Amino acid sequence: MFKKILIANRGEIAVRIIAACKELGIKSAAVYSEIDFNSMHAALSDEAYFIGPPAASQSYLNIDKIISLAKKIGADAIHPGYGFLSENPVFISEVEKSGITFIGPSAKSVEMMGNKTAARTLMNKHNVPIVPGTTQTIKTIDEVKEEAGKIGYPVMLKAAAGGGGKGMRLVNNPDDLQSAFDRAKNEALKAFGNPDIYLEKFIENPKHIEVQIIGDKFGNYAHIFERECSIQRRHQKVVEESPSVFVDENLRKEITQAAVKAAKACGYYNAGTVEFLMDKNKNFYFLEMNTRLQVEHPVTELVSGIDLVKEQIKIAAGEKLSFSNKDLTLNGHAIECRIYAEDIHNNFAPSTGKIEYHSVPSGPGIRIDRGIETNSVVPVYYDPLLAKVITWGKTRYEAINRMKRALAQYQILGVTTNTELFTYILNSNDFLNGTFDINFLENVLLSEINGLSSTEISKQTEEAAVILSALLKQVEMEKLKTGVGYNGKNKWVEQKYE
Amino acid sequence: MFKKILIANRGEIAVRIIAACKELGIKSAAVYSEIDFNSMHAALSDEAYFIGPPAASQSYLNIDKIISLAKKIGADAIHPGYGFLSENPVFISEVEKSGITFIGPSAKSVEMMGNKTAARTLMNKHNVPIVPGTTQTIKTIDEVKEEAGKIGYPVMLKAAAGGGGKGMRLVNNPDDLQSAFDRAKNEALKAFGNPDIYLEKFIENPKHIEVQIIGDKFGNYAHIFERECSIQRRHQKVVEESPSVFVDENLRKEITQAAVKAAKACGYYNAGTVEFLMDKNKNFYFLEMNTRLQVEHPVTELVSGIDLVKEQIKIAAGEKLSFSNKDLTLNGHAIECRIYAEDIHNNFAPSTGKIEYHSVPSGPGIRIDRGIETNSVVPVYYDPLLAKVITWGKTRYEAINRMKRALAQYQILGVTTNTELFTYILNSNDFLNGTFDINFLENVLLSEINGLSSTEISKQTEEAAVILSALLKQVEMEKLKTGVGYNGKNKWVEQKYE
Amino acid sequence: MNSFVVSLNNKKFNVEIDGKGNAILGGTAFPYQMKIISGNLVLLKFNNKIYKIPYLNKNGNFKFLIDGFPVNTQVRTKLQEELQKLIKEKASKKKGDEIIAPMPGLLLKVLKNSGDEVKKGEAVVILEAMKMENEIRSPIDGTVKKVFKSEGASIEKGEKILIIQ
Amino acid sequence: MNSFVVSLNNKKFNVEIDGKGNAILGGTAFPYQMKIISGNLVLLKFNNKIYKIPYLNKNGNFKFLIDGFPVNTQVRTKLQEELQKLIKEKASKKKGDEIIAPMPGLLLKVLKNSGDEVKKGEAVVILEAMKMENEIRSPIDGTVKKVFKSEGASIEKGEKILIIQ
Repeated sequence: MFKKILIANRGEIAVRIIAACKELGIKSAAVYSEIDFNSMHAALSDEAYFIGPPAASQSYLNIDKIISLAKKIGADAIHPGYGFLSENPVFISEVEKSGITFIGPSAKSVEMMGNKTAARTLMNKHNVPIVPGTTQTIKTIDEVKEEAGKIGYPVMLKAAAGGGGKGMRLVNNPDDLQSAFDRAKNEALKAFGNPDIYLEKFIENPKHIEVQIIGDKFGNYAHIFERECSIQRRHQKVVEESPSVFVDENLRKEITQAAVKAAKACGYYNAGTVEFLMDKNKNFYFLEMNTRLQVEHPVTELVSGIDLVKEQIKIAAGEKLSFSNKDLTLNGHAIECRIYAEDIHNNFAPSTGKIEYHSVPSGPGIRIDRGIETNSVVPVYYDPLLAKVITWGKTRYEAINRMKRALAQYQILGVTTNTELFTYILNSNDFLNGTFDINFLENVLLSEINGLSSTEISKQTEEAAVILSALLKQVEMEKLKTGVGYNGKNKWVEQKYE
Repeated sequence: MFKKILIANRGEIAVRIIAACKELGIKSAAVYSEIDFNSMHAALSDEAYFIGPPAASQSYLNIDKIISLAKKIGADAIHPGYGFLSENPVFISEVEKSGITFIGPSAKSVEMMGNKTAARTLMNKHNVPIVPGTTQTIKTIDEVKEEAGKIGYPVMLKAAAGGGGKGMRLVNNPDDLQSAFDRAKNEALKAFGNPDIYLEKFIENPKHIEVQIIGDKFGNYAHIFERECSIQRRHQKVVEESPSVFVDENLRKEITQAAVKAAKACGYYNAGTVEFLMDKNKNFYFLEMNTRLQVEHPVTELVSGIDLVKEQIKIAAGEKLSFSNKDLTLNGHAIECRIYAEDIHNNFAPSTGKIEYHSVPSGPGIRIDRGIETNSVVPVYYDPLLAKVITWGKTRYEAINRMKRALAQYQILGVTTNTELFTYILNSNDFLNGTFDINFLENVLLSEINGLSSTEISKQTEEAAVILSALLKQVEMEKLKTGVGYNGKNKWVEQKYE
Repeated sequence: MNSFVVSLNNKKFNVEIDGKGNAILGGTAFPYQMKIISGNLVLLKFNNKIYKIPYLNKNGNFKFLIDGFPVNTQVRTKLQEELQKLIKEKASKKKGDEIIAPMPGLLLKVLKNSGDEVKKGEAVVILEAMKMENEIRSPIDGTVKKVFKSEGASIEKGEKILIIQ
Repeated sequence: MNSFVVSLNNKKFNVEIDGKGNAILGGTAFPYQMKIISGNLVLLKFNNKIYKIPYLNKNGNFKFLIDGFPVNTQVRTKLQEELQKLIKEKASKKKGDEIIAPMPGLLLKVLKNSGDEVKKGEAVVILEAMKMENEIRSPIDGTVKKVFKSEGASIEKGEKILIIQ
């Protein structure tokens, strides 16, 4: 087993990986940028090393610095977390060249899944269903017309090197094809330096269903059930759960087997996720594979009992997968809400600053994965994910009720968070019935919420806030007058209770 | 279902019950004594009512006040938690007479289990094994001699009205019988106002194994596996776990069936616990029944997925038990450590004061049930239980490793806690091997620890503490000199990191 | 008896504190109890409920968290409120609106340049922060008078980016 | 260069702060970085580890929590340490020991009365607090000189209960 793991990440996922190291008795070494001197991950790890200025390009993304540090401190493995360098084949190759183990897949697996058309070709060859369309890039407008005619409108033009919605165009009829093709190519060139475009049938209002898979270096594979991740905004997941209410036992068998096929096709080891789109008739299509740990891995951990991060580490160290699918049972239901530093009433503008007060919910069925605490600083340089609230219940209904309780008790003061958004989601009929798709949050719920300029509050809450404002103002005035501070024997401060 | 539940308790268990109410959509009403105005349970409940001065006899134990308040505020049920009024048959009768539902068993069940000899007789009649001995009180020394001779030495003399080790004497041979009998009777009279004594065979170094049972008002019963609670100090449990490594599948079947028989024998409904002593040959003997929710109920919740408090409430409201034993599987392993405000280096003296800093551990497999947060006050008037750290693992080994991680990250500053004790327990061979019994903590481990006048710390920790002390002293001196506070631009405070 | 005017979600409330443990709001006297626990935590008992409320106070602008939700208020004494009205009347005669950076970030794009006409709600610049592109929109119809920053500039929170008249 | 004497678990350490980012302990210069985060939280980087340490400071008596464990120290400047030695020498000439309540509680039992002889470690009173009976023991061999409190009395932390000589 490894003696020391360098964690090339920050925030909640670095904290999560440190936990796994501690439980395995492995020394953890954190890296931190200048702004992260006061951060949870740096303080929780056994060792902490300064890595550079706040900008990620000069710190958490600096391949040379990270690898030479790992060598210097005698780390025998590097865990990349998610984001940053986690899916960078150059980084992976460099790590392995330096004699350090990368806790993740081979660079080759990552590359095989990185190019969209190549991945589609690979999946097609291995009988993993893909969205109908081309598996090659299409060069001329005539080709596009012919293929679109075969597939049937509406169709999607997509960038081969794509991601994040760039170089993507929906075309409803042949007349719009030429201009859409030109614009998509142009956008793809600008965004990715590569104008290649391919064609897919447009799947109307699909769900985003993904499967957690895991493989070791001996060719053993298992799936750990599916996750429902359709609650998204701008391709960013907001709420995830496992299992999906939309997936029954037979469909689960099919989709998880397809996912394992996908993993095998690219010779995958490590934990990974195969993402699918699922239409209303429960046809599912390969979307892409995430060749790393996912943000939403805790919901899978809660329903399976598997510690995915510890498994990742053991697999990287050359151990065999500690379980197979016949050992696993799907136990209850888990939901995750991602707490972002953003203002839902101000076009989701990110919020930065100091966490002045932080109090986490406790009690049955609640797990908090977090990178913040009181006095933490939320800087402008990185991802706005502050914490994840994950609840477990014997039923979905119980998990939802626990989530509502947890969110109402989670107090974060100092930056604006999106916590309020979840109460709208968790109380919506579409969410409760499981009838939501990937367009629900943006097209349905957010347009309703935009009618609210600010949080809707009850009359009693309003009254409490109004009265408290006046009382605190009065204390402030009193203090100015008398010079007595909050801890003094001021009559407003030390007022007797009952 | 109930509309409003009055919670006649405080601290972590009141907070736990509020959570259940919130998840069921029932209004919760807390009561608080003068010293508990600033308390978690009062602030988390939907309503909070002042109940009297700090002394429990005038607040949380005041039957008349509590019942008349419940009537006044329209509460249709009262949850007693554990301790305080939870096993007081007079209170239960009064509650039910007033037309309010008591969330617990009938007064009659509580009474049947309250008297030790009566309970022994009842168990014996229903084929639940009891410790060999008399089921009647013994009046004369001749009787005692005869019975002791039959049972075989060593024997225990015990108070029929007893509990807490009072009126209890171990006798190793006939010569000591007379004086032991006299002293035991005398002590029993003083402690309980009742000199009645009975006789039991002394079980050497037993384990304390208990079974969680639950019954509804329709005569349906289930057990929810066993708990291992042998880590005790002065009859107070310190660490609990489920399942017990000492109990195999067959023994589990036997002991849980005995527990269900015990519950049936007293016509029990509600969640309850049947406690057994188990000798090294795995013979088990009825010890007593706790006719209420236990402190250690979370370990059972974690391995079964059952929310015991919600079940209690539903059963009290007349619902049928939501599951039967064939629906339950024992999932993984759970351990609980009780965080008490006490000083293990000073004869376990209780510690009181203000919590100046409080930071809970987060991440996979950790549950915290707590009654404290930053700025909480730990008063002298009540039980010193501050919080419970409960961890789950797929294996006992994983649960233990998570507990170690959790405890190292749980920061409570302002009162002295027993947190350190757990690291000695969790690292001891007897604990790891499961070979401990109820005498392990007091007779073995504590005598080792008493050799330590204070916490054992590593050289690096020592150096850090020493250097930090000097640095903070220097800041203090600087501050005195310049009048610049912690937030000023003092060079020591704002010193640049790297 | 002290009188205050509290603004919350564009509504105004008159509150009087009678010095005897009552707050008078909308003609009703509400008994209350308050205890300040620390610099940013306060207990308020009101309507048989104890609220434990984290808060920030910046010159009478309060940010509260109640049951997990943010509630923002502004308080003035009666006198301050009158004064504010006068100031507002004067200010409304002045023209023009400044676009202030609502967060620190990188000025990715300047969409409207000096002399361009803009409609209310139209995006004028894009600011990158936390890996996200954020459109900053015009609060009024008007013409861009001056742009203070150029594309690629690092901007602090609160810095002036441009003026629209 | 400032010099301090730190006591920890009955051991004494000489520490010098050189004003250039080093703490000199046992002849070794340790580079450190420190940042005070709030009134009771401090960051110390030392030996490639960042310690986030909650602490209380009462006149140079520190209570730290390090990795979940309490560590208590006492710091004096070199000068204060010299002074302390002088005071101690004087004090050691004085006789007798006071029994001070280590916690608030109810005085349940007075086991030794005025004139009684006690051995070191022998229980002298029982104090009830938090539902527990706590024996308070004599720190010395001696005779009880005076008992200040009677059974049943409520006692505050730090109050004198009796004197043994």
